[in-house]
Order: sequence, then C-alpha cells, then structure tokens
Amino acid sequence: MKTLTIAKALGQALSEEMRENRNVFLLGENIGFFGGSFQVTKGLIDEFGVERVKETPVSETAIIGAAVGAALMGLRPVAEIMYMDFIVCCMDQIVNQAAKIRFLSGGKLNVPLVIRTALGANTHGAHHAQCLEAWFMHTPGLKIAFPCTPYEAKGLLKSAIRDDNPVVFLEHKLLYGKKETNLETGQTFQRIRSLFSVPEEEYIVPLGKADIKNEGKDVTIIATGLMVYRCLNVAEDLAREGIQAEVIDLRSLVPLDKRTIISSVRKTGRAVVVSEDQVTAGVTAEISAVIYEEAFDYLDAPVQRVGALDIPIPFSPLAEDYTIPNKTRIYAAVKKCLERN
Amino acid sequence: MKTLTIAKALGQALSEEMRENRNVFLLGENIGFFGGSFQVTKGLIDEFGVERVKETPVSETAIIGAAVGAALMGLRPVAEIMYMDFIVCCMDQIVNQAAKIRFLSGGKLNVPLVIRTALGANTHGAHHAQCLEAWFMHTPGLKIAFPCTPYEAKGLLKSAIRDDNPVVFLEHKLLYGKKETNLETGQTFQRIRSLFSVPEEEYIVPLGKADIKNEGKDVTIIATGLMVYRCLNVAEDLAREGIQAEVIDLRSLVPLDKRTIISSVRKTGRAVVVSEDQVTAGVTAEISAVIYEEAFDYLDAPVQRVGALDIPIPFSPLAEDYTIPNKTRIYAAVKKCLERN
Amino acid sequence: MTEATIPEEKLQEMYRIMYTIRRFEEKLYTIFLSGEVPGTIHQCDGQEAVAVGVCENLNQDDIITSTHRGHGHCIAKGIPLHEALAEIMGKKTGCSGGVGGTMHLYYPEKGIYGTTGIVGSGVPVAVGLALGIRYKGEKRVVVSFLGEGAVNQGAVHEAINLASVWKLPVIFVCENNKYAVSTPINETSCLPDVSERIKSYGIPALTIDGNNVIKVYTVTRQAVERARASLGPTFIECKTYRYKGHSRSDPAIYRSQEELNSWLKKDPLPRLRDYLLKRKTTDEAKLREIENEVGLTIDRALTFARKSPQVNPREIANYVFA
Amino acid sequence: MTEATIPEEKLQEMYRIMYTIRRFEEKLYTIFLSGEVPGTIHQCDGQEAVAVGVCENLNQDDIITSTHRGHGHCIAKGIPLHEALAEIMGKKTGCSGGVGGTMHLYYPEKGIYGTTGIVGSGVPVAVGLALGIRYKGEKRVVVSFLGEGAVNQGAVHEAINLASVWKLPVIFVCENNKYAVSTPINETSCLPDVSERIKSYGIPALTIDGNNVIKVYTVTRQAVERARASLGPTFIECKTYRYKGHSRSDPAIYRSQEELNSWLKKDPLPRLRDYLLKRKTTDEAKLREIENEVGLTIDRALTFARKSPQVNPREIANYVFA
Ligand SMILES: Cc1ncc(C[n+]2csc(CCOP(=O)(O)OP(=O)(O)O)c2C)c(N)n1
Ligand SMILES: Cc1ncc(C[n+]2csc(CCOP(=O)(O)OP(=O)(O)O)c2C)c(N)n1
Ligand SMILES: [Mg+2]
Ligand SMILES: [Mg+2]
Repeated sequence: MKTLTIAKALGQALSEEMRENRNVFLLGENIGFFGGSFQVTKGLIDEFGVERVKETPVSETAIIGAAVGAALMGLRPVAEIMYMDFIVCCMDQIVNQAAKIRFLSGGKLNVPLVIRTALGANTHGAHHAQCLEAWFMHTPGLKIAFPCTPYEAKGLLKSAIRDDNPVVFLEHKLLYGKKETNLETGQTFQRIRSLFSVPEEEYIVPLGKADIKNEGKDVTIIATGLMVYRCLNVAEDLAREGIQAEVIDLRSLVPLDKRTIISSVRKTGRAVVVSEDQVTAGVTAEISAVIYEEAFDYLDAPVQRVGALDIPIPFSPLAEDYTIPNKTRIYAAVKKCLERN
Repeated sequence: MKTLTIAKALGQALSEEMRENRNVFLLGENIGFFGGSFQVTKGLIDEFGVERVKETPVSETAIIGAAVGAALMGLRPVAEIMYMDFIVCCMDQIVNQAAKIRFLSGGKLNVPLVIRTALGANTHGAHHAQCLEAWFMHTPGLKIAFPCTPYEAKGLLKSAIRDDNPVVFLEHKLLYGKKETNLETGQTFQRIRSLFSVPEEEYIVPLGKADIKNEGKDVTIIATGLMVYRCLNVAEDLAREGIQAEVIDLRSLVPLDKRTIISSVRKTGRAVVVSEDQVTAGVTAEISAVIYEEAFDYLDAPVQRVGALDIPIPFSPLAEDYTIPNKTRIYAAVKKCLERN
Repeated sequence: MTEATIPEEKLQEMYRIMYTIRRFEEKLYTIFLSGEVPGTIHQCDGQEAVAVGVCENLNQDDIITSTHRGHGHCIAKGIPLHEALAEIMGKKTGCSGGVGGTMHLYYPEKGIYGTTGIVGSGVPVAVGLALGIRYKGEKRVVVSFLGEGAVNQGAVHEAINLASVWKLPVIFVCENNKYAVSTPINETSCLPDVSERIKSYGIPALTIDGNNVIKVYTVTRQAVERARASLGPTFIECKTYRYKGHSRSDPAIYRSQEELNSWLKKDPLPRLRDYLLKRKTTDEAKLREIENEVGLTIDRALTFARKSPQVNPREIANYVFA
Repeated sequence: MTEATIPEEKLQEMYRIMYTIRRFEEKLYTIFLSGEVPGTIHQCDGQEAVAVGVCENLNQDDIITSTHRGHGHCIAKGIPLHEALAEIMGKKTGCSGGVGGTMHLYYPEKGIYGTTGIVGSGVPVAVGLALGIRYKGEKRVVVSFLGEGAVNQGAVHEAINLASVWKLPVIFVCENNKYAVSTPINETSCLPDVSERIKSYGIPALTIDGNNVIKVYTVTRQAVERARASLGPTFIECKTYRYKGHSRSDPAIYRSQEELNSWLKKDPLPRLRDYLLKRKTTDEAKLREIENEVGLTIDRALTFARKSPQVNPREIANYVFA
C-alpha cells in the first residue's frame, strides 16, 4: 500500500491498462512530453511512445471523432479534454456519435471510449470552471464516473477503460494533487483517508456503485467530487452537535446507484443533495427527483438541494466561493432539513 | 381575428418586428427564397431583402457567432438552427459566449439574440428528434420560450425579439402546421382553440408567464409544446371519469413561472410533469424538484414524471411512439398520482 | 490504371450497381409516396457514379462513412438491399433493427460505418477509423463521403487536418452537387472548387467529373493506393448533381429546368451504358439481363421488407448499452 | 504607407505602448508570484509588436476580439491599466467588476470585445461584430486576434469562411508563436505557414515578421484600408514568440534555451528602440522619459488595484440578465 495523489493514481491506471491491453491508447492536447495540464499522463510517452500517447492539435471535435472511430475499430481510446468547459466544443461527436452509435446500429457496434476531463472551479473564471455532468446524465448512452480519492480514481478509471460503452470520466481540479497528509482530520474522514492508499495488487472499482463515506442515521448527504470533502467537513461539525450524518459519495452518475441512496434515505428520512453544478436542471434536480420517487413515504422533510448559484462561475475568489456550495451553505441546508419533525 | 398555423404566426411575428425595428434581422440555413425547412421565413426575403434575411452556409457555429457579434453591436439577430439536434454543433457559442458575455462584462454588454430551433420527434430518427432544452435551463444567462399555439407563438416570439437577453425559442415540428380545424374537440380544448386565432392588433405574450390551458381541482398536469395537447387529451378522458385535471402550459422554461405551478399544486395536492425530453436530468426533474421544494406540505402523492425513455429516439414509428410520452403513459401516470389518498 | 485496362467484368459490375442504386431510389420514391416510408429520404439519383466509382476500388473490409444522402454509398459498399429497405421502412429486420432509419444505416460486416443525420459528422469518425487501422497495422483504407455543404462545418476541417498531420489512410470524397438544400455553393464559398479549400491541408486535393464513373474509379484507385502505402489522405471532389429535391418534401424550385436538363444530359448511367455498347464487348442483351436481374432483386427486397414485422418497442432499450 | 513615412510621434507612441505591455507583464509576473493574482495568467511578453503594430492602425471605435493571451491586445487598444489590473486581480473596480478575470476582459468603451478562455471562440464573435458594422453602414473595422493553435478549431474555419463570403470588414491577426501550450506547430499542421491554410478562403493571407512592429503596422494598415473600403477580410500571420511559459504554471521545458535565445535576439522592444535612436529623431533621454512615465503609470495602476475593494458576491447575480 502506498499513498498517492489522484493525478498519480490516474497515471497508474492508465499505464497498467496500457500494459495489459495493447488496444488502449491515449489522445489529447499536450498529453505527451508535457504530461497533460494536470500531469496525469506524465511519463507515459516514455514508456509507450508517440503512437500510444498521441498529442493532438487544439481540435476537440477531431479528438473525440478520432476516438469514436478508433473505438469502432475495436481499440480502447482514452481521450483527454483538458477542461470540461472545452467539451462544449465537441458535444456533437459525444452526444450524436459516441452516445448513439450502439443504439443506432441496433446494438451491433460498441464504442468503448473514455473521455477524461477536468472540472470544477479553481479561480480561473467562467471558461475554466464548469461542471456540465448533468448534460451527459441527460444523454442516453453515456456512463459517467466521478471519483474523489486516489484509490477510487484508479479503480474507476480501470473500469471505465474496460467498459464497452463511452464513459465520461470526471476529475476535479482541486483534488488532483490532494495529499493524505493535508487532509482534514477527524472521525468522518476515516474512510476517505484510507482511500488515499493504493495497493500494489490489481483491483477495480465498479461503475455504478456509490460509496458511503461516513455512516450516520440522522440525515443523508449525497455528493460527488470535491463536494464529498465539504460534506464530510459539515458532518464533522454536525457530529460535534450530536447529529450523525450519512455521507454518500455517488462515484458514478450513470449508472446511478439508486439502491444505496434510497436505502440510506429510508433509514434517515432526510436528504440533502450537494453538487457543484448549477442548481437548475442540474445533478441535484435528478437525484432529488429520484429520492422522492422512491422514498416519498419515508421523508420527514423536503430534500434540500445545494448546488452552484444559477450564474456563470465568477472569477473573484470571494465571489467564486459564494457561488459554489461551501461549508456554510451545506451546513445551513442540512440544518434546514433537520428542522422539521 | 384570423386563425393561423404556428408557422404563419411566427412568420408574422418576424415580419412585424422587422418592420418595426430595423435592427432586427434573420440568419440561418435556407431561410431565404426557400423559406426555411418549416416555411416560417417564407416570403420574408421578398419584403426585406438579402441583408435582413441572411442565408448562411451549413455552419451552425458561425451562425451563432455572427449573431452574438451582431447583437453586441446593438442589433437584434434572430438566428435559425434548423433542428435542435444541430444545436449540438454550436454549443460553445451559445453557452460560453451568448449566455455568459453579459455576466463576464460585469453587466456592461447585452446580447439581445433569439435562437429559433425546431424540436421534437417526427419519425426522422435520432438526429432529428432531440429535445435538449434541459441543457439550456442548466445554463445561466439564457431564457427559453416554448409556445404551443399560434397566438402564443407570435406573442412570445415578439417578446423574445424585444428581450435584451439571449432567448432560445423552441418550435415543435408537429405543431407548425397544426390547424384549428383538425384540433381535438371537447371542453378541455376550449382555451387552446381560442389561441389559434390571432388578432390584427399588436400584442405580445410575456416571457415567464405560464398559461392554464384547462382548469381543474383534482390534479395538476404541467407540460410544454406538443405534450400540452396530449395532456389535454388525457384531461378529456379524465373529465369523463369525473376527474378535473388542471393543465398548465409552461410556455417559458426560463424564467419559470413558479407561482402558477405552485399555486395550482397547492390547490390540487397532486402533480404530474410531462415533457418530451428524456426523463433523467431533464425538464421533469427540475420542475418536480421545484414542486417539492415549494409545495411539499401540500402534496398528497409523489409527483409523477413523464418524459421520453432514457434511450435515443428510435426511427420506427411504433418505437418512437413508445419512447416519447403518449396518451397511455400520461394517463397511467395521472392515475398513479391519483391512486393515493 | 487507365480506362483501357479496366476489365470488362468490372465495368459490367459498375453498371449493375449504378443501375441498382437508380432503381432502388426510384422504388423508394414510389413507396414513399404510397406512405410506406416513415419520415423522409434524401435521394441520390444522378450521383451514382461517385458511389460506385469509389467503392469499386474497395475491399469488403475497407470502410466507408456516409452522409444523409447515403443509399448509394451503402449499396455500392455491399449493404444487402433487403436489410437496407427494411431499415428505411422502420422494420425489425432492418440492418439496425428498425431504430436507425435512412440516416443511420450501419453495416459493419461490409465496412459500412454509418450514414448520419448531422452534416459533416461522419468525417471525424472516418479519421478515427483510419487511425484505428493504422494503429493495428492493417492495410485497410477508409473513404469518407461528404457533400460540398458539409465543407462549411468546422468538424470537417478539424478532421481533415488531423488526417493530414497523422498521414492516415483515409480518402475524403466530396460530392459537390452544387446545393446544400436550396443554397448554391457560390453563396457559401468564395472559391468554386472545394478542392481548392482543402489543398490548404497539404494533401492532394482534386476536382473531377463525378458523373464519369471511369474517371471516378481511376482517380480513386490512385488515392487508395496512396493510402494503402501509408502516404496519407487524398481529397477528391466529384462534381455531380442530384435529380430530385433535397429530401422528399422539397420540390427543388430553386433550380432551373435548364440546369436540371443540362445535368440529365450528363446522366452517368446512359453514359456508362453507351460506353459499354460502343466497346462492343457487352451487348444490349447482356445489359438487359443485368437490368432485369436488378429489378427482380429489388422487388424481392421490397417483398421481404414489406412482410417484415414491426419493431418490438420493448426490445430496443437493450441497444443503448453494451 | 511605408516605413519612412510613419510620423515620429507615431513611432514613439508605439514604443511607449510596447514598453507598457512589457512592464505590465513583468509587474504581473511579480505580483503573481507574491500571491496577489488568483488563478493563472497567460503572458505575452515577446509578442508586443503584434498587438501594437496592429492596434495603432485602429480608431477608438474600431473593435478587437482577443484570446487568452490578451493583455497586450487590450493595452494596445486602450484599456485603462488600473481597471485591467484590478480585473486580473479579481477586484470590484476591475473593468468587469472582478467577475471576469484575465480571460474575460471587456472594455466596449474602447472597442474591446473580450479576451476569452475558449481557444478560437473570439473569431466567430468578431465576424458577427463586423457583420453588425456593415449592417449599420458604418466604416469601423474589427480585428480578431488568434493564436496559431486556434487555427485547428473548426469554429475558426466556419467564421473565416463566412467573413470571406460576406466580405466583412474584419482582419484576422494570427500570432504564430510556434506553440500551443507545449505542442509545436509542426506536430499539428502539415504546412509551416498558417497563412497557406487560410488562402483557401479566397482572401489575402500573408505571413510576416511579427517582431518587427513597423512591418506589422504597415501591413495591417493595408488590411484596414481594404476592410474600410468594403473589400473584405485579410488574414495576417505574425511570426513571433512568447518569452514565458504558456501560463504561470508552465516552466516551458519543451523549448530549448537556444531557441529562446534566438528569439530574444529578435526582441521587438530593443529593435524599435535602436531604430528610433539610429534615426536620431528620438534621443535616449526622450526614451528614458517615456520609460519612466510608463513605470509610474503602472505603479499607480497597481496601487489603485491593490487598494480596491473585493467583489461583493451579493451583487453579481444582477450581471446575468439585462
Ligand atoms: C449540422 C447540420 N446542419 C444542418 C443540417 C440540415 N441539412 C441536412 S442536409 C443539408 C445540406 C447538406 O448539403 P451537402 O453537404 O452539400 O449535401 P447534399 O444534401 O447536397 O448531398 C443540411 C443543411 C444537418 N443535417 N446537420
Ligand atoms: C477550446 C479550447 N481547447 C483547449 C484549450 C486549452 N488551451 C488554452 S491556450 C491553448 C493553446 C493555444 O495555442 P495558440 O492558439 O497558439 O495560442 P498561444 O497560447 O500560443 O498564444 C490551449 C490548448 C482552451 N482554452 N480552449
Ligand atoms: Mg450538396
Ligand atoms: Mg501559439
């Protein structure tokens, strides 16, 4: 067991899968010698060469198109779209080609393709901050993974690469370099701390399985990515007040692990859904709709949605913090949810 | 008063606004002599000439970019994207430019721009059928209008053109040519029938106001576009059973008329949300989340969501009908909603 | 290979397939009018020489990507007519199980990787297919068909550039039929020849008479050889014309009768027919035989498609995910 | 206009602005390291001659769209330094109220319609601005800056084609600094000159020394005249080099020291400085005076930005809708 950063864990997943299966290759901008904007592919070109670590022009549409075609030929491309904001430039190839070809060929063709992309606000302004996963949840034919620890990042990426469907793989910018050593401490971080260690042995984390990052009986908090940390922080505060919050990390948005969500909410009777994307028609809308549909009679209070305000992500760090869900807002939402008897 | 089709009513709105304001102009594919794929712009080039009815190459990104720039210069472009499926090719200009420029300029710049586009399934297959309005609801900075009758189509398009913000204007393919004379008959269609007549005098329909297409006290059915008709059909059947369904036509998705929705649901205690887009993370998710948030204590049953199945829209007419919400499915959802005491 | 050296059987085969496409489109037209085809169709009659001249150079395991106007390409690449017809009619026995339709014809068994409803969107996919071929060290080639209108899609430029930089085994075949729906090319481009626009990618790009099947065949042959020899992509612009409107709802009143007539004079079918007869190696009887056979095959295909069951909606959700 | 006929004051003004950009970028570098700048910055030192040579041909009501590497363009077009600095530091007094940042600088009062975070995305907007100008019958022109990497974005091709077909008053100025982040142009294009790729749109497209401000100035002048005379767009590729890494987190180890040195020798600032001194119409004292003034202005701007209040998050929601 070794503690790693997410960036390194992802790099390991890539290199192991590439060693294992010659059909796996990478393509994207600056992923070669440069190692990618977040250094995930650092060093891979040395081991695998330019044919398997393919540096591309700034052409997102061509990147995804190339990946789709290669996948149709039986390869397993892992395409990197540097920031999720740039995915907006290649929606057609993702939505109308990658996601639909299997269906449109009557199930004859598979498109085993991974699109890795970095998301989340980190004070770079509105074109480098967007969380657009709701668009892809709304697109039949795509799977979506979103890890928040090194162990899960590695295990999920391996699953994504081995999956025979297109998978959008989300990597939060503020988590790439997160270290076990600068983790928030306390009870509620126990499980997450353990997930900073990655075993030597081969393992995978399946798509479609949520993970309970903290057990509790009073309220269910559902989150993804960076928000999992913020929710655990809130859970820590709540614990001091004697409130036991269950924090569920979805890990995959498609397939969605409704079982884990619903059985938790049936237990606690209360749910808060936290996601970094804008509230309206976002991830929190879908998750809360699912909860109502399957646990209506168990709910003691309305589900609280906590997401980014419905504005573009502002540059000013103060304003950014105000816009995306912070501890204060999450805490307030939980309290509101607990208010009612 | 004259009865019109939606296609004609839209054409009237365009020509009246163009006469009224020299800054209004049109651009898009085949909108000139050809009159547009759905004949909405038919004849306009004769009156307004090629500089105001600008035919473009098959370049959706350039179309929207050109419209954004022209809007920044104080003009009021009305861009046509032939099918909403093709909007997937120009998401960047819409989402990262049109929707964000006002915000990113600190409120200095306006982008008064209308994007007209045709949506909805009409047995053309998966690339000519998509309803992607949820993506735009999720994008701060855009307004969204979606009329279902000629009167409202004309009035809303005029409002959209006069609005100082980018407006995505949705036109359902199966409604363009709908005639008052082949309308379903019966009580519940009374209001809608009246909306096939368009007065000679100038009027607008404001963005952000829903319309109650049928009043009722037993259950609230919320819908848009073609689905309004299907819901009224269901309401007709329900009426025969003595059940009075209130059918709300949202007309705008952004701004959303929460007031009308919530006060109806508070009255009926039951809500069914119907939209042609796929269920997961779609319009129905957001609307039902809003209802729970603001009318939780008034609900006698969980909100029912009825949307397209989470698959691409199939070509076979039988399969298409099975995929998007039809009368049977809507009826079943209402009954399910009414089941509980 | 020059015109003279094309074997007789090859020429007859080209005629057979061109004739098949023409009859297929005509049959479709009829059954569309009788209400048997849902949605719409984009017909390619008039453009048969491109599809056939190109695909006759391809092996079964070579690959094409097509457009919305793709029946000809698919037939030339060997799609079974009955499965194509059934698909276009939305039947369960269609090559995509009836869920695709005319704009989503896939037939991987014959290297057909899709007609598409999004203009230009097949081109990036084609480049990816070619990348896959190269990656696997195979000698197959990809042909990506596109219209002259599609050249205004950014996606096409990104893709051609990538193919150029990576020297991929792909051939872009542009059917310049002058119109994108109703819009003539001179309103959307400053240069009359599309190939001029594509030279800017540093690849061979040429313009030829797309109604001359022999020309199309021989020019494509060189491009295919180039691609198989790992020398990179070629762009071939074929000037041609569609006889019908853009889609079934288009009466094509934006074109003059003269223009149509002038192209009817260049009809690729009689051109090849006359050529064959003039060479005297094929006689009228032989051609009639081919024509009759084609007619029968199409009738059989139609009978099959008509008799085929409807799609069972309950089964199609399985197609979404592997 | 030739080199010889550029008035002395114009040359001094060009020097002043180029020097301003250089000092601005240097100051930013320092305060970035001291933690006063959130996020990142893309610096343009080394490329000043392009921004200045181009914008010195523009009137206040002419328009530019810029890139992620846009400080120089905005300064050359007249953005008030204190508002630019405050914006880049995320302060309320910034030109976008602190919500934009370095990649979203707008200053419509001076015709600045945005730096942008999406590579290539300013180009379609620029074409629209030019369309607006033509529609209104005005004589203004638009300059759209883009990097050589941006030429691989489909959006750019769609937009340039549209400008070409519609003969719009827009000039595309491509700063070819050889790299897109770490990727050299020879890995992403088969042709060494970007202008070769753009000739395919039937518009004048040329490649010049982008570190020679006089050359940039005179060539742009012709393009501006052409545009004002409604003769359509021009594409100007300026070969240049950025001294710093792509953004603040990039040590630029993909470039050799020699390469950097060879470009430092072509530094546009000393080149213009020496030229001015050689002509003897400007003396060292005058230049020192300019330099001192610039230094003071930047210091004042920085003091302003530092003292400025933070954004009040509660106010910014008003920016979303008119
Ligand atoms: C991205 C996109 N934009 C617009 C359309 C509508 N459309 C379908 S075919 C067509 C014209 C295409 O012209 P061309 O590429 O020349 O092909 P042709 O129809 O002439 O064969 C258009 C605009 C589309 N299907 N996809
Ligand atoms: C659509 C998009 N893709 C990728 C990026 C990431 N990115 C930012 S700048 C850049 C390189 C741009 O190169 P170039 O156009 O030559 O401009 P330069 O940085 O050299 O000035 C890239 C890839 C982006 N911002 N937008
Ligand atoms: Mg055409
Ligand atoms: Mg560059």
